[in-house]
Amino acid sequence: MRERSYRAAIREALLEAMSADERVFLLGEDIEYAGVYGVTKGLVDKFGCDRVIDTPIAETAIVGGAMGAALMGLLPVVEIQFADFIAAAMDQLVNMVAKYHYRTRTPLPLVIRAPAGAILSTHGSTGPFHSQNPEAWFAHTPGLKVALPATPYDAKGLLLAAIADMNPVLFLEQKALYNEKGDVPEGIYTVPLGQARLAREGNDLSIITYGAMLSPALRAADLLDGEVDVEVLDLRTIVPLDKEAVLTTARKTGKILIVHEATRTAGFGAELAALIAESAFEFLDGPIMRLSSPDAPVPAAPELAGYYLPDVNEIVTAVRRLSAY
Amino acid sequence: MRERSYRAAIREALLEAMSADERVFLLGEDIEYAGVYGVTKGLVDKFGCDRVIDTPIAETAIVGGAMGAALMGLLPVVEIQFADFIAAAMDQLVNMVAKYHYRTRTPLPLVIRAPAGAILSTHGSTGPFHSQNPEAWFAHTPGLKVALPATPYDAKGLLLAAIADMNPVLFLEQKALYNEKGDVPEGIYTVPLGQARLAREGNDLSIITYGAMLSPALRAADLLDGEVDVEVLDLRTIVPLDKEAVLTTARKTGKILIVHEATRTAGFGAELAALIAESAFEFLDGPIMRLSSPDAPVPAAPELAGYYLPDVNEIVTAVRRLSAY
Amino acid sequence: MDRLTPQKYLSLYIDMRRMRAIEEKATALYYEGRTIGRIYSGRGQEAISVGSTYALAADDAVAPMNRDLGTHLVRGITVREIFCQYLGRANSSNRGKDAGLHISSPERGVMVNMISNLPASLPVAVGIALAFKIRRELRVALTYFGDGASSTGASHEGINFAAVRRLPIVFICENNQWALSTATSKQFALEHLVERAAGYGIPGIQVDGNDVLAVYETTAEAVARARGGEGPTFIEAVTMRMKGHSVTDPAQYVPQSMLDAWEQKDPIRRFGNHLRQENLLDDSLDENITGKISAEIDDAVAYAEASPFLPAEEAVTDVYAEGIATTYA
Amino acid sequence: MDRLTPQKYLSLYIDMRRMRAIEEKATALYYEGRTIGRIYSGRGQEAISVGSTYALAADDAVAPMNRDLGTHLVRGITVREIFCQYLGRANSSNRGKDAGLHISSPERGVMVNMISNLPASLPVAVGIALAFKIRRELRVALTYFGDGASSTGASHEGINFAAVRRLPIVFICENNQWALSTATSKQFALEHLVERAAGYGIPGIQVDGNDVLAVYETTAEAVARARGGEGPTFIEAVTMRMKGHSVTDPAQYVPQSMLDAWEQKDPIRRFGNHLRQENLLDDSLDENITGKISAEIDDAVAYAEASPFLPAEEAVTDVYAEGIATTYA
Ligand SMILES: Cc1ncc(C[n+]2csc(CCOP(=O)(O)OP(=O)(O)O)c2C)c(N)n1
Ligand SMILES: Cc1ncc(C[n+]2csc(CCOP(=O)(O)OP(=O)(O)O)c2C)c(N)n1
Ligand SMILES: [Mg+2]
Ligand SMILES: [Mg+2]
Repeated sequence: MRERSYRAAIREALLEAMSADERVFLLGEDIEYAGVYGVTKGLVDKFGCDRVIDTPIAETAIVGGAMGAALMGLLPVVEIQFADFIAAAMDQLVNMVAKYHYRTRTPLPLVIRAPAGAILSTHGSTGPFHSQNPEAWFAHTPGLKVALPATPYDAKGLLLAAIADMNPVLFLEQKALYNEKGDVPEGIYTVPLGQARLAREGNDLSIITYGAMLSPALRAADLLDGEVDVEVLDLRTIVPLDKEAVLTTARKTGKILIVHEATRTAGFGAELAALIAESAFEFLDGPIMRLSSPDAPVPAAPELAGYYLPDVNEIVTAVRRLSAY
Repeated sequence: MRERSYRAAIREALLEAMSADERVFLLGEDIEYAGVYGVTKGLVDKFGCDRVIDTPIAETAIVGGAMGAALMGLLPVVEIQFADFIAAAMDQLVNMVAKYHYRTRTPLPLVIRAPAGAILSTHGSTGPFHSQNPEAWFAHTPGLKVALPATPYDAKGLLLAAIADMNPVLFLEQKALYNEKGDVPEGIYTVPLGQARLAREGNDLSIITYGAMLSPALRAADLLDGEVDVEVLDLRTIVPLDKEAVLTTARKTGKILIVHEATRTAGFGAELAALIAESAFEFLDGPIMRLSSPDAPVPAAPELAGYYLPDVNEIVTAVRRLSAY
Repeated sequence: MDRLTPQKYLSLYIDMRRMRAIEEKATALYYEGRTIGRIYSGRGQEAISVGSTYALAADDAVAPMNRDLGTHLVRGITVREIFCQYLGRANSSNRGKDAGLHISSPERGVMVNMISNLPASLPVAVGIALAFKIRRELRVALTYFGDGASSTGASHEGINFAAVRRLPIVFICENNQWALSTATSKQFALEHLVERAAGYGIPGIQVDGNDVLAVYETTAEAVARARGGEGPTFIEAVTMRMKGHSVTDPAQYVPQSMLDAWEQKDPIRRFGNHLRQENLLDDSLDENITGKISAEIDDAVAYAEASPFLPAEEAVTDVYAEGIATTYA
Repeated sequence: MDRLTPQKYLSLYIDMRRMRAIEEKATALYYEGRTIGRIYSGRGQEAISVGSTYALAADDAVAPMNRDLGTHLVRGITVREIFCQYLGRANSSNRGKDAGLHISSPERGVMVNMISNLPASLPVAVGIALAFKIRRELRVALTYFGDGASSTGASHEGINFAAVRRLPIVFICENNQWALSTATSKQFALEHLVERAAGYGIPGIQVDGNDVLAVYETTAEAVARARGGEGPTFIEAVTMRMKGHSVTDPAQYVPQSMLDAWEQKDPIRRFGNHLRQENLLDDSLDENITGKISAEIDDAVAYAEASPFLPAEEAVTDVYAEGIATTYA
């Protein structure tokens, strides 16, 4: 067992990919220096500024530029400094990049990394503009894939799979997890996009989740041990979605709690609920429940943010409510 | 009964609002001339170029500029030439505009009009970049309201309500409906944002829809007359959502078919299904079904577009399938 | 930079003639309800795409816009391919999934398949130039955008990024006086849009966009500069949009006097006269050219009309690519 | 334009001193874990926000950025309000829902409550100027953006739109040499960013951003021009970010020699010396000022710490406004 942090796992994926294939290069703001979360630290020393390229503050040029390089056969890995700033590249991403293969059958292997989600510290949360979880916008944009790794192992394996994928992949790093440690094998391995992971087996009720909410979901399941036998499914990617795994757990337990950090209305949880309500209806033993952030921006002050963000206690309460149904 | 087209109803709302309140003004590309769909035709002659303002091609400046004017007490009505181009103003819209009241309690009365959806003609559809239905992105953006009028009457009344609203409202005109005619009273009236309309009463099955899909839904219901007694709910606005109306029809018929033109995955239909699966579960007599465009960009050629877009026949088939459940 | 030999003059002329004739035919087909999507005409602007694209080497890359049919012709896109695209057939660049002049052909260096959103190709072309620079290839990218598109954030971000990294790219702004109904006076507060170049720290050159030789030479100089490692150039090609924005736009907002004045500067007639003066063209050759072009177009239209549409079910295919980009081996 | 009377010099000096002292205190509180969010310091840049905001009339509008604490002080935002904001209290501008210097106060003309996304306030400030122009009010808008933010599409679209409509607005680009870790050489290919102004057809003026009188005078001229209907001005205020990007950034990428050189040009010491030469300041007055400021800060911190946080449940309130904007009556 080789322990690494989520951050280190991502850096290792970049480093190994760049070492193995010279077409891989990095593009983004302040990535020579290290990036705001230190993920790209040191890579410029190893690969030089032709492969670790600092850009002006210009998200549209970054995404468009990466696409152009991909068209010429390079394998760009973009860093958008915060997922909140992807909005500044929206047009390039959803109109130019996402629709390109459909229109032309020209593959666009291209990864966009961005730290998503809130961190809570003594200084409050990361606030309304450095905490957002925009994955549902992109799940609703045909042509993009969307990965949200929940563990260091998956962070490395999914990133290597994303770089090797022939499509644009939005890789939403969960910034709350950067310091989390876990088993990370050395060398290249991939975790296929579109394969959920049964993080915990159980018979009474299923929690379907992804990203930063996996760990509180597992803790909640542990706390409920003996009371409710909770199964926990970690989607790992929401596009492609492992529908089989979602429906299998739904059919097995008949009680579904969907948990994500993004806001509720029209969040990706809605898609999961809709899928189950359409394709596993006969197996349901209770309402499909969603637990998420409420429909508001992410507040900064600690108590507001604590109230706002879903946590272990709320998951436990929701499981109890649903299992009592 | 005073018949007007959907287009004329919208123009009338603008004209009457501008006449009644001199703070109302228009901002957008080519709106002096008429706008691509002719909605603002003639308004510059009546109100002058200080109130019908042509802009450079700069969606971010348009949305940001409208916000600044709203802060100074004006009531801007923006036209984005096609809903597809809202992506170019995404950052201003979702980060600056949508979150402003939450952060400051300063109201931002501001309307963004944009033609959405596809038109099919002998020349095929309006294609991948002039046909999109992005409402789900904005339903997932707390702070925005989203209206999608399905009739000339609602087009005028909802627009007048949107202009009078204290919040940013995205007003997605259904371009397939511009030439549709219907009853439109003279003078100012408002259709409240957040009130669905029961477009057809029925007992066997509910179609929940909005925008351009209302009319095929009603036609399908008529075709099925005597076979399945279909209720049709027109949401009119998806934010605020008339949850009561959605749950009432769900509880009444127990069989739900959700229809929208936007693509399926993580579309607003998912939210409706999730809401019902959570809050009307006990009343369901069958799976919640969704009918929508498939997860692909909007193709241009006629046969491709015909296959792609949901239509009356597909609605009929879906109703039959669900009612047989 | 290579100067064009007079022998090549004729091919410039022919490509401009082809461009105009193809667009006229496409417009006619539109009115017959036979095209997919609208036609956006580059009438009056033929010298720009034709002249500039001639300045590229075989392995350079170009990202044309919808009034740049000449670019496609110069790069060897066939008239058959063009009508298959206008008619939305299965064998066209977009296979009917998209319409208009959204054509690309990587093997012939038409690298970016444009989209409607303005000017989305521009940052992509910058990325192509970035790839050339990263790989130290002596190749150049060329892209076009309109006077209207110059107001967008995307154009700013792309040009500035290219300037900062001294990328081998040429930006041609086709200032055709109009962006849909919007006159340039409502688009920028400059006498000449080329003044913007200095704001990026790159050379800016204004060229008469109706003079094909001038466009060629200006572009060739910029291409040479890019290839020589001296970075981007911003060219303003001044011209006039002689038709409506699209085939459905009667463009009543354009003063007739303006059209009349520009009609005098028609790039094709003008270059034709020049060729006649140089004894490279006479009536019989011109008629011969007309005949060849019209035969080529007739053939292409017939070919396109005989070509099938994509089966309806393919509306939902190809959203994602298959295969892997690297085995990390 | 009004020239500043020497009597007013002292208040410029005091506001710069207050800005620096407040930021130092806020930084200390950050390290004690008592602030919400990070602190972004404008150390070394005090002359810009203080000097420029002095050039505004009472009913002008300003949209400051996060290193423009001086703007808030000049417009009368109290030190108590500022610490309530830094400490995220219920009685602050964002009531704890947002952090940092995201302060607005419409009644005192701080019209835009900035967000982190760069430079989102700029197009909004342009809209404010548009409202002034529509209503024919002789009011002016002023906004700031960074050397880094100049690369964004949003800055381009906003400045160009203002230029086209000759709106009464002043854009001050605070060129502090860095955008996070990115030096200006990676941000633009210009010797001086002010050269960009010509690309918009508006006057561009470079000013020594560490000279508060020069900043004041340059801004006052631009404000007068705007009020006189002559449209926007682009001012590049050259300065240096003397701290890390935020309190968590050790900024090891900044050469020490650069910091040393700029330390010599410290705007406060420099203006203090000037005041001493003019006999407007001496040691005892200076100490007196120091004492007053530190008392003001102590009071403000105590006040802020005694102020409650918003109740947790309010995390979800105020997403939408109530009421109606017009009855069409
Ligand atoms: C981002 C964006 N906004 C608006 C439009 C709608 N639109 C299409 S073409 C056009 C005018 C373009 O003018 P210009 O760039 O000068 O090109 P021209 O048509 O003159 O060749 C507009 C506004 C668009 N395509 N993309
Ligand atoms: C659209 C956007 N992209 C990236 C960022 C991240 N970011 C925050 S501040 C900053 C540097 C800003 O530099 P500059 O504009 O020069 O302002 P300064 O910090 O020097 O005052 C960056 C890249 C952001 N806030 N917004
Ligand atoms: Mg034009
Ligand atoms: Mg800076």
